Parts: sequence; structure tokens; C-alpha cells
Amino acid sequence: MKLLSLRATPLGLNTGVILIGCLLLIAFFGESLAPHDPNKMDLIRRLEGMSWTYPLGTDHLGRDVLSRLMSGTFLSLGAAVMTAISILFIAVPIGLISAMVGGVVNHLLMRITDIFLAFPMIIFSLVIIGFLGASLNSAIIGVALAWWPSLARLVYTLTTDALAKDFVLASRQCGIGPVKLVIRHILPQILPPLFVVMSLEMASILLVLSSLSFLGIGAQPPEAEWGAMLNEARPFFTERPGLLLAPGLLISLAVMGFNLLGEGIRHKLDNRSPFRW
Amino acid sequence: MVDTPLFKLNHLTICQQGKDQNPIIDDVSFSLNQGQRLGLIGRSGCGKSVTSHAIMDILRPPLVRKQGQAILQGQDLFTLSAAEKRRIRGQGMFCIFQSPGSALHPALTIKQQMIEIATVIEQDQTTIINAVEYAFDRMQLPIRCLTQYPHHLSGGMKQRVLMAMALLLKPTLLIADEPTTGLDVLTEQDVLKAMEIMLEETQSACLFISHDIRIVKRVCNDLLVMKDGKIVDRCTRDELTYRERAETTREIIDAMKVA
Amino acid sequence: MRNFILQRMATAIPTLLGMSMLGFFMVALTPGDPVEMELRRLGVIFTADQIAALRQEYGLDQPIFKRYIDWLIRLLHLDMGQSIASGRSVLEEFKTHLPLTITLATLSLAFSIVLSALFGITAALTRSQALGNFVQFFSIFLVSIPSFWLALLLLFIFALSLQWISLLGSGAWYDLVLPVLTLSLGSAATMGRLMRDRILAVMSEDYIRLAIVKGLSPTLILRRHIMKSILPPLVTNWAVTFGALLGGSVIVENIFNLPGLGQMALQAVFERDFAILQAYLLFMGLIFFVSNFIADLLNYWLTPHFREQSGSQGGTE
Amino acid sequence: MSAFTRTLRAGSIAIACCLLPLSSSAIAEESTHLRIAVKKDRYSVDAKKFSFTTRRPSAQIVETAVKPDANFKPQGVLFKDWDYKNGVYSINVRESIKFHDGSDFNAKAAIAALKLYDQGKSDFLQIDQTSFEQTGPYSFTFKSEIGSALVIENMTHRGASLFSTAGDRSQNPIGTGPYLLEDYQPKQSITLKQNDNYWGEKPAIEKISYRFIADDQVRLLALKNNEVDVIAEVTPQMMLALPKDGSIVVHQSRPIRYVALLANMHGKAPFDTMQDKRVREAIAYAINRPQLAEILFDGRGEVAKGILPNWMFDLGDDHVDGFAYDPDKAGALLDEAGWVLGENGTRTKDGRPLKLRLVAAYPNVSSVRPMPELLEQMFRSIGIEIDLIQVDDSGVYDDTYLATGEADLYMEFASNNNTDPTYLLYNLFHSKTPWGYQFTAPGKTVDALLEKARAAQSREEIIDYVRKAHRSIVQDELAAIPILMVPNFNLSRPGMEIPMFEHADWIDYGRVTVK
Repeated sequence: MKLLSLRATPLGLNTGVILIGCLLLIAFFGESLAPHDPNKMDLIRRLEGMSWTYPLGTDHLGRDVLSRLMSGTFLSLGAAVMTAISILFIAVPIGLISAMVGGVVNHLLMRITDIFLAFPMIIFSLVIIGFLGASLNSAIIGVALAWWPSLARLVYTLTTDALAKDFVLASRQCGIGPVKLVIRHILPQILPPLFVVMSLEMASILLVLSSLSFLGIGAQPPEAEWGAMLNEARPFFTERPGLLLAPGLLISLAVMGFNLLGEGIRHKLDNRSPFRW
Repeated sequence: MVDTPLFKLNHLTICQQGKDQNPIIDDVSFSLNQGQRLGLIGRSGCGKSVTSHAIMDILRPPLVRKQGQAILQGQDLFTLSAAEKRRIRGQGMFCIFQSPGSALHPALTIKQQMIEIATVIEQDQTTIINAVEYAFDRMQLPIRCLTQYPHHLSGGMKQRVLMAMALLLKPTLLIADEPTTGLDVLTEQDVLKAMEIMLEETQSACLFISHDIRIVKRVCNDLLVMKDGKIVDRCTRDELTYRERAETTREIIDAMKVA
Repeated sequence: MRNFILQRMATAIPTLLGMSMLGFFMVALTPGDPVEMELRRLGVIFTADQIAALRQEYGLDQPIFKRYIDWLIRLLHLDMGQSIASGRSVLEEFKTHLPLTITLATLSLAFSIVLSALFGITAALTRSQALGNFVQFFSIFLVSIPSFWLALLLLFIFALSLQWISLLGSGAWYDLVLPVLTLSLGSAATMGRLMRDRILAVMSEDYIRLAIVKGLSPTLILRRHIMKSILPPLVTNWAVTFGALLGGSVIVENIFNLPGLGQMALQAVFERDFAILQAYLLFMGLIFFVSNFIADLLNYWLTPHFREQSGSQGGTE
Repeated sequence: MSAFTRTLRAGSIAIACCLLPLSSSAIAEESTHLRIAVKKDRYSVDAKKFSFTTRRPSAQIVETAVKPDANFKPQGVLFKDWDYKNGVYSINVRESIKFHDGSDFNAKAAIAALKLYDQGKSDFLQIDQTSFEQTGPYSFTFKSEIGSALVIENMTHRGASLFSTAGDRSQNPIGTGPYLLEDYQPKQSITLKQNDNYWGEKPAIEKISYRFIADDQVRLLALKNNEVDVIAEVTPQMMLALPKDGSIVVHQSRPIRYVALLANMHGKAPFDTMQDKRVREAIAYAINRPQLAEILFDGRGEVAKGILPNWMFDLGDDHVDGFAYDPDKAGALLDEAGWVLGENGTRTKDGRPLKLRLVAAYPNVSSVRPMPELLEQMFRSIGIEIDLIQVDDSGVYDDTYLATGEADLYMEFASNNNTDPTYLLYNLFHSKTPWGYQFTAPGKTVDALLEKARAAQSREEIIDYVRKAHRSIVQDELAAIPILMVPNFNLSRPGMEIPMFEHADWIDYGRVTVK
């Protein structure tokens, strides 16, 4: 059965794995592999096209675009990972507590979740940035604060399902402590589906973070974050469209990688079989 | 008449996609005559329901048909186009499945689900309403059920709604796939009674699938016994004596006795 | 029905109050004194007394809790204060900016729904493996393109290269073509994927099997049996998407130079235009609440079978 | 597959068909209609918020009493002449001027207009309201509330335009200017049409439209796309992105805006490094100003000796010396201060690395970029590590970095755009700075000089003190490290003459000529 579904979606999942794999390689070794110092300015050779020295040309300050893209991979992906971790850090405890304690606490926590859920993500980040000033850190905090409610709800649902299982009920009746219960029975059940969701969420997080940087309220130049590079390249859009194409394509590929990976895994776990006529 | 049976299933073989060994259904053949009631018994998971799906040609992936013919009144169903198959379904063949709980659409009223049959049997609104009311009367269902949603009805009632559908469709071949599973003994009696009435009226040939030999004996004259996707025994109701039968048949009869 | 509405209203009140509180305090506590910032922009000399007088005029000298209560009370008269930057009342500012954003979001939602139905139904029902894979892949591709990047590309192609449309907009309906396209492609793909999943899930249900054996035509099965079952979650999804589109319009408004709510909010953050921001956050909360409420009502009506089973939830899982 | 591709194709054709008719709507060029792109809608004439009002576009409708002349001295517009003696201002207003509604502009109307300012709380003129005295049909007197000799200077601000008290200012402002309000779409555009009965020389342009385009990039593209004629707010990034083919022309004024680093003079550790004057001087010598001037602003910026332009108020620049680019001297100064170059290229003192926090925020990030990055490189080359913070938010800038003193250097791109000579120096460098620059104010010497300047009763005396304060700030104390002096820029397509002025409010767009 497993083999079968693997074969049913080989292309998508494999493409996703390969894309993510390549990006991870670049993220960890990109800085050292990059042909130039990503922040080295060559003020004489500004806005140059492709050449052997500068494979993707130079930006408005004469920095090598390829090197910046490569060294920016770690920052861009790292920021998304950090955001994902922060989201889980808020969402998992709240979802768990809500489901396990129940009653008033559950009600209160879910109301708070509702309240946070109501504000649009970008505006939330904007307000946070109003506190901390525009930087990648504030973008991460803003996005995490706006994002945790949906995940908290998911954790809540998963935990409630897990709690309803017979063996969990049984061990609960045996008087096992809540912490032990969570570690031994709940987490093993909720983590796998959570990771599938997080893989899909990673795609959206990457998109949102790069949008914020593009708007000038996320990562700030000279940081070589992809969205920030796009922001910097925007004035030179008509002169050197390539400056805009390369980071945009890279973002799309990274997002697509996570989407394909998430969809692929989900497809594998999905064993519905629809009727046909 | 005797030479060309109403329905004939030839060498049906079903496998999982990509795995040709260990077919789920292995070279199954049988035939049914006008008005004949054929019982198909076997333990759960032996392939009875898959057979019924295969005959209706609604197998779900990863199951695929490797070979076989299903000839209804001289036409091989498996070679027909989608549109032609649709024309056969309903009036040519109909199937009452197990688990009546999920068989009816939860968000449509019983009336809506009955009346849409008009599009299949090409009747106008008033005729179909009359026909539906008649069928409900025959199935001893209260008319008020019509305006209700499936979750208001008991399991037995839902099964009788399905019988009423069959009554409207008057299929040439009716497959009843464990229609009494999950019902209590009293309801079971009602459903079987309703089915008796329905079959009498529609004069359909019936393939009755069950794991319960007691019920099969009550409904059917002829029996097929299935094990691991193969027909292991064929007999009439009267031939069903303990000693001479195949091992599977004996096991089933044994199981009955214990129960 | 009435009970359901009343119940929803009752649960809404604490949520709305919470929203207003979060929105108000989040904004009011941000660093930066709007008066000082405005004065410096003005470029003239002020004395400390004058600055104090201005602060008093905007009520910024009051303790924050009092400001919140005052704000709530004034809200009841639809008085949301005045924008420090423009001097106009917040209501006026909303009247100026809201229509565009609402139009944008509504058109995008409508277009997304149509497009997602096309994607979703094709991907779910096609028998051709190739077409199914193509639609799947295409929708993942669409989801993966950053909307701001897409907007820039569209702008480059249609406004700069082909010069079919003007950059600044001419006030006509076609100004909205590119923004709507930008906003809807991504959400259409997401919604299409959801639709496909839902259709496939419904098609594995026993009642679809019955519909097939009944000999019903595929169009009837699709229109009636499948639609009836997939609509409730989709409606909920549409409500959420509508809120997201409203909020997400910031980027396209920025790129296509449309004077909508998003632009207003973005500018308000930088100018510390507290009154505008507070009203905006409250408004977004309200929109979120109202669209979800409408979705719940629709679902209540669409899922008669859930009504009695779980009255309070109204079938919004 | 085919069905789907067919749908797609049909869809794209349908969209194309919808769009095609638009291509014909190329913008009809009306030679006497000038379309100007500005960043934000600052037009607002709401009667209640009168104080915060009358920004750039409305300046064409309502005129001021005086305007800055070429030396930024007040020059009469609606006031014919004025005199200040013993705390009393005596004014003669220009005769035979009519408001748009046909009523006479005279001493009475002028007093009424000036009194309007007291109703708004942000009355920066600070006229003693009880002191108005009409001395003739076209003459009157008043006093300053605070005994200031600079009231007339402050009247060159567009915010002090003289309105008629008739009618609803928010709907239809009545002034004496060369243009009338025709149409106002908040946050989108404002259109003015010529006033046929204008008292002065009639402008050449019949209609002026201001388009509000928040995004710098879109402003530039709109000019390229022939959707506007002039860009009035130009950022360094835009100047870097100018096409090389001459399709866009730069118009410039004399240099007026300064780029400078303000040093934190009173910070607590770790932001106390700049208290050492040698470090401040090292920074001043480490900046390659000629290179910056060449790269940035299309080569039109100038190396700066101070933060006030030499032509302004007849200041001259003999009173300041400036700093040359001398990295060796910078290094020597740092060595002398105890910051020793380490192996990794960073200087250290007592184990503490020389790491300076440079905040670039004013007026906003997009208008200073990429200067901070360029400076960062220059400082790095003499062994100073820079923690670069770019905040595009003046609120955060003010509260997080300025008010707390939690940075070493503050990069600012601003100007003295007021005819009050004390305006910039007082607001920025007096210890009682109303704008929150306590940490960069050098202290007592400068405070005293500025207070004397503000109290002085003759313009010559004022300017003399301003020179002394200026030298103290940019040379002796070195609280502000000057970098560049930059003109005010406008962009247009070729063939257009714009009568540029240093202060954007006073560019007379009515007199733009088109070849």
C-alpha cells in the first residue's frame, strides 16, 4: 500500500525533497562557496549584466548578486524556521493546555485565540514593528504572534482526538501524571500530523516574511535576505529587471519546495479512495 | 431461456494495482436467471463486497479488474461507455449496500432523494410522487418520513427506504450487499419482509450477499460460498447438509450453530 | 434559528471587546509621540507649552485606561476621533478608502471562487492522470509565487512594456484588473486545492456510491450531492479568505498605487496616527467576525442535519 | 488536457480583449496642464485643524505675507513692507489685492487672517492677539507674545498663509493666490485651475494637478510612462536608478540639505565612545566625501564643511574649516585615543571592540539609502565595526534611539528650510531641544550662543551668533559630522524648465515652461 502511493506521486514529492535539499546545502555552504564577498561593493561596476566575474550581474552598489543570493539563503530559510519554531512554541502549550484542562481555561484560551485570529497578519506585524522598529526580528515576532492561533486550534483538535483514544483513557485512569501523559502518549500522536502541516506552513511563512522585507519592514539592507534584496532592487526594475527576477525566482522555488514536500507527505498519508462513475 | 441466463459473470479477476499475484477475486463465475435469488456467503473480508462493486463497475483504486465479463441480457457491462453504463445502472442493476447509516445523503431530505429517481426512470413529478407514496406504503414506511432527513430515521427504516428505491427502479438485477448487518433481530425481520415484498413486486433477479447463513437460507434458493476470493462451493438451499459440504461451508454452518 | 443567532451574538461580545482592547492598547503603547512627529514634519519652532497643549487637544495626556473607555464611549456614536496627519475625522478617512478595498477584496474573492472551482473540479474529477497532475502542479506553482513579485511582473508587462493600462490608474474599472488578478491567483489556487480535497473526500462517501448505482447523471451528482456536502467547509474558508484578502491588500495597494485601506493603515503606522490604526484594527476584527458569522449562518442553512445534532456549533468544523 | 488548455486560452483571450481598448487611451498631452507627482497628501484645510494645514499644493491658492528671497531673507508678498522696533511690528500690506471671492485684501483682512492662527493650538507665530491695532486702511501693528524678533521670518512658512475668513475653508479655501481649487480627491490628487483675476503676473500654466504617489518607485515609473510631468520628491535611490539615455532630466536648486552624522555626546556605556573628541574627529577624517559626492545624487552633491549652506543668510563658509578625507590621520587619532588595531581588522581598547551603532532613520530610510551602507564600508576600513540600524519609522527612532541615547551615531538628511536663521540649530542642538535631541546637543557653549541668537534684536547680530554656534557644532565640538550638501531635486522629461528653489514649498510650478 505504501509503495503504491509513493509511486502515485513520485514527481511532486521528489521534486520537493530535491529543492529543499539543494536549498539546505546552499544555506549551510553557500557563504563559503560564494564567488565573492556578498557585501563587498565595487562602486565602479554597478548594475552590470551577467559576466564571468559576476554570473548574475551586480546590484546598484556593485555587489555580486549570485553571492548575495547564496549567502542570503541561510538568513531567509533560517528566519522562516525561527518563525515556525516560535509559532510552535506558543501554539503547542496553549493547544495542549486547552485540550487537557478543558472547562473555563479552554474557553478562555480559545477566546483569546479568536481575538488574535481576527487581525490580519501583515497589520499585526506592522504594529509590532511600530514597537521594535523594522528588522527581521520584529518581522519574525509579528508573524509568529499573528500566526499561532490557527496552529493552536489544530493542536487543540489533535490533542482532543488523541485524548479520546482508548489507551490514553486507560493510562489516564491509571493515574499517570499530565506531563508524563503528554510526553508518552499525546506528543507521539500529535507531532507527525503537526509536522506535515508545518511543512506547508513553512511555505506560507517564507512568503509572508519575504513580503514584509519587500515592503521594507522586515529584514533591512544590507542584509542579503531575499525579500530585502527585492526591495533594494525595486528602483532599478526597469534598468536591470534581472535584479528582481533572480531573488523572486528563488523565493518561488523555496516556497514551492515546501509546498510540494508538504503536499507529497499529506498525499502519502491520505488513504481515501473516491468512487468514480 | 434456460440457455441464455439473465446475468452471467465470467472469470472475474481483481487485483491490487501493480500486484498481479494474490488476486483479491480469483476467477469468479456464476449466472442468474430471471427471478432467481442467488445467495453469496462467506466470511468477512473474503471478497463478497468487492464482487458486488465489480459488477456495478465502481471499483475504487487501487483495485483493478484484471479480466472478466459481466453480461446482463446479452450486453457485456465492462465494455460499455460511461454513458451507457449509467443507463444500465438503476433500472438494469441496483445495489442495496450494507451500513444504511451512511448510504443516504445526510443533507438531503428523503423526499429529495426519492424524487431524483424520476430523472432515471423518466417520469413526471406527479407520477413519481404517487409512485413514491405507493412504495412507502408497500415498505410500511410512514409518509411523514419523506420530509425528514436521514438522521431522523432508524437503521431499519433507512434500509427500507433503499428497498423503496429499488421498488421504484424495478431493476433487472438487484444486488443486496449485507442489507441486515448491524440491525437487531426484530428490525431484521421487518427488513427481510420488506425485501420479500419488494422482490415479489419487481420480479428482479437477486444476488444476496451475506455472512449469515440463516438469513441466506431464508431468502435464497441457490447458494455460492466464497473463500479468499474464490467460489469454493455451490449448492441449492436443500442440498445444504452438513456432512457433504466443503470445509468453508461447514465452518460457516458451525459458526451459526455457536451463535 | 433565532436561538442560534442570539447565542452567537452572546459569544461575540467578549470576543469583540477583547479585540477592541488588544487593538487599542497595542497601538496606544507603541513608542513615538505623534504630536512631536507631526510638529517636526511641519518645520516650525514650537515651545514645550504648545506641545503640551496639542497633546491635551488629542487627549494624549490622559491615562491610557481612561483613553480606552472614552474611545469606547465615543465609538458608540461612531466617533472614532481624528487623524492627526490629515486632520480629517477617522470616519471620513474610512469613507475615502474603504470602497476601493472592499471592491478589491470582493472582486478578488468572487474571481478566486470561480477560478478555484475550475481548478478544484477539474483536478478532482478528471480521469486523465496528466491533466490532474498538471492542475495540481499548476496550483502549487501559483501558491508559491510571492504576490508582490507577481504584481511587479504584471506591472512590468502590462503597464510598462505593453502600456495597456496606466500605472497610476485612470479611475476606471480596469484599474482593478491587475490588482484583482494578483490577489486572486494565489488564493484561488489554495481554495482550489481545498475544493479538490473536499470533493475527493465526499466522493469516497457511501451516499455517492448509492447515487452512482441509482444511475443518476454525473452533473446531478456533482450539482446536488457533492456540492451540498462540500459547500459548508468552503463557505467557512471563503469567509476567512475574505478577511485575509482585505488584510493582504496592503501589498497590492502599495504596488499599484491604490488609495485603499491598506495604504491608509501602512501610512498610519509610520505617522503614529493612532486614531486611524485603532479604528482600522477594530474594523478588521469586525469584518472577521461578521464574515464568519455570515458563513455560520449559511452553514446553518446548508446543513439541516447538523442543526439538531450540534446546535451550538452550527456545523462549522 | 485539451479541455483545460482550451478554457485557459479562451480565458486569456477574454482578458486580453477586455484590456485592449485601453491601449488607445494614451495620455493626451495638454501643454498647459502640469502633472506633478508628490509623495503624500498633505493638503488639508479643515477649519478645525487649521494649524496643521495648508501644505504644498494649497500654497498656490492661498498666499503668505512674506516669502524667502534668494538668500532666505523674508521678501514681501502680501505685506508690502514691515518694521520692527521696540517689540512692535508695523506692517504695510500691499494695496489693490482681491481675494478670490472679490472682497478686498486690506489691513482688516490681514488681522482677521492672522487671528485665525490663535484658534489652532499649534500657533507657531506666537503673536500677542490683543496687540493688533489697525493704523490705516492698509497698515497695522502687533507684538510678539515672547518678544521675538523673528515673527516675520516664521511667516515665510506655508503654514502661515493668509486665508479669507469667508466661506468654508475645508470645501473651498479662499485666498489671493494665482490658482483656485478645482478638484480634490483625498490621497489621490488635487487639481488647481488658474485664477483669472490674479493681482500679480499671471502664471503660464493653466492647470496644475498634484498626484499623490506614496511609492518612490512608482513615481519614477509614472514619469517614464508619461503619466506625470514632474517628480517633486526625489530620493538617492531614484537618482541612482536614472536611465542613462537622457530620457529623464534632473533639475536642481543650490545645495541646501545636509547629510551628517550626529554624535552621541552624553551616552552611557556602551554608547559613550563618541564622547572622546578624537574618535569623532577620526570618523570625520574617515569619510571619503568626494567619492560619495560622485556616486550619490548623480554627482550633484557637494562636499560639506558644515550643515548650513554657505549662501544662506549670507553666512559664507569661512567660519568653518571642514574635514578632508585622511584615513591615516583617522587611524592615528584612534591609536592616540587608545583604540588599537587588532588582528581581525577591528580596533579594541581594554578588550572592548570598537563597535559603533549607527542609526539611519531621518527623514526615512528610503531617502537616505544607500548612504549608510557606503559609510559602513568606509568605517570598517579604518577598523571600526558598525552595527547598522535602519529604521523606517520616526516613532521608533525618536523613542528607542534618540530619547534613550542608545546609539553612537545618528545619520540625518535634513535642512534648514526656514528663514529663521536659528531654526535648525536651536531645534537640534540646544540642550532643551524640542525634538528630543538631548544626547547630541553639545552643551553649554552652544546653548548660550543659540540663546543669544534668538534673543538678538537685529538680523546681523542674529546671523553673527548663528555663525559662531554653527562653527562650534560642526568644528570645535564636532557634535555633527558634516558629509554632503545636497540640492533640492526635481525630475522631468527633457524640454521642461522648472524654476527650482531650495525649499520645495516655494517652487513656482505656475512658471514651468515647456518647449
